[in-house]
Amino acid sequence: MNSHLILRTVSKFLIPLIVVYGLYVHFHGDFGPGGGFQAGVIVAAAVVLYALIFGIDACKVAVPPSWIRIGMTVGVMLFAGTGVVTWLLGGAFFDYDVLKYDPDHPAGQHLGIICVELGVLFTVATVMVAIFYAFGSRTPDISDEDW
Amino acid sequence: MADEFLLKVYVAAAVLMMVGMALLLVRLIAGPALYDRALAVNSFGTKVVLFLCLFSLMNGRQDGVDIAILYALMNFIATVAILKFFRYRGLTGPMTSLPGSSKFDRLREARRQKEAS
Amino acid sequence: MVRYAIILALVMLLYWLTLSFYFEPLIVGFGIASVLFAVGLCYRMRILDSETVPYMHTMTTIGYFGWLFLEVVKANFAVVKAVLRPDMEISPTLLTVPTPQKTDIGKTMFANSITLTPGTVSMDIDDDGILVHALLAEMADPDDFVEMGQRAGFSVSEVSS
Amino acid sequence: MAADNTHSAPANPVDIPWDAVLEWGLALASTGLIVSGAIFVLAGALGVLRMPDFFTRMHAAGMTDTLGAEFILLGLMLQAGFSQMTLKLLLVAFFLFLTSPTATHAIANAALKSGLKPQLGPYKAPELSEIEGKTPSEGAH
Repeated sequence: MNSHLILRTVSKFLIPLIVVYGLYVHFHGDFGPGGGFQAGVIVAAAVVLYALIFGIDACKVAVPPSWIRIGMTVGVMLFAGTGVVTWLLGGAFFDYDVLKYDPDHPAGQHLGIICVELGVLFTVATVMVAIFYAFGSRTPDISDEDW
Repeated sequence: MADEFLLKVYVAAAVLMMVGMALLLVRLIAGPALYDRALAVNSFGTKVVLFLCLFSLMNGRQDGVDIAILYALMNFIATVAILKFFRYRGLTGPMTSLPGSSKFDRLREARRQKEAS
Repeated sequence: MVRYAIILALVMLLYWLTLSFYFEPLIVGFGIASVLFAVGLCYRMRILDSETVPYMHTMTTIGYFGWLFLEVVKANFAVVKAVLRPDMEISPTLLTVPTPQKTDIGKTMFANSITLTPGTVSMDIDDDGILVHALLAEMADPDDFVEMGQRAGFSVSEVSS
Repeated sequence: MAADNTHSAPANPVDIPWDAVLEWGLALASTGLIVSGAIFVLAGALGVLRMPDFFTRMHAAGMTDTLGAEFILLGLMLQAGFSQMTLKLLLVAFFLFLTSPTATHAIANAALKSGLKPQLGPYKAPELSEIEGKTPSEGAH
């Protein structure tokens, strides 16, 4: 029997809770503290917890590095693409009102912010996991006596 | 009336907790072993969670409780990461293996070996 | 596994609604999307099993937590007394407690209950049982842990996974 | 409020302000819980500071994590009433209940595996006069 049994059980229980919490923080950027950046870090933290417990190889099977690359690109493209779309529609860069004009209700603002924040979420979450993969894959080059 | 009284109670509890946090900081700096420091950081995190809850009730806003939930979770991950790093000298190795070996798993295992080769 | 995925999705949706409390269709839609993402990630991670989704035992677990809380309150005063006494009479002791539980989650529940009770900390778990560090010598009696072990096992129904 | 339903009593001599009584009762109950929780937290921190070795400090820290935290959160829940805040505080309490013993177990396990030997047997805090004669490093351990 493995002596990390307790850590394993509790971490497995916590991973879905952390992911849902991160996305809650993302989608409630309007009403409370939150937004794409924080949410991305929290979602990445769930993946990092998985990698800590089950090893980085298992984590690379679950969240492949190719997905990470695609996620980074899609995030940046969503972010910049929102700006380009507003620009093409005749407004300034990131002029969200052009997306859906409504004099009473800032619907265009909401739509634009949702798109931009989704881009930030994708980019931050995947970049965080990518940094973890990059740093975690390094073998320690300091010998034990130097600590 | 009762609200003013409770505000005083909250402030008193917050001050008591801050004294506790200061004591823990002493242990954090003085602690002879690494594990004393890890313990002090973990306990400090618990106090931060309680402090955030007190603070948000004092203000009547919910933001603090949100951050408190997050802090409780992140505190756990941070402790696990620190301990794993100093025990295995790295964050990559598996601490335990995944259970189960269904057909799906075998397919994935084959794919991973193909990627590795 | 499908059963676990469905239960996990329902519980996560409840959790989202608890956190959010906005019942507009857009926000609830976002919630459903998040829940599906989380369940999908768990599926990719191969952790959709009875340890990730122990929500079938919620009622017995709540009852057990109530009993445990009383035990914690009782044990706390001894520790507070030991900590605050000027001469601080303590006698740290090591002992091994057998684990009668069958499932890993039952063992986890038992070990965490031992840690939660002040004065005893579970230090290591292996085939022999749980290595417990007790602060006071009178807490280091393996017979005292038998009832807690039975209740912990009962609280997760001890259905083999 | 209760007095309004009893039509047999024509005039109520002492009008008990039930709202204020309830409010103050809740306030006092939560005061007791919060203050005792804060005292437990403080005692735990003090224990972490003055216990002799690592494994005994762990017990003091665990005390803070359990009873101090739960008492404070219970007191706050009484104040929050039936609202979303109570549910969120319950979540905080649940996560602390779950993660803090696990973290304590992980630290203890890592310390044990790294070769830190627990100091066993009866122990008494040295007298103040004994400490003064020693060097500070001996006293701190």
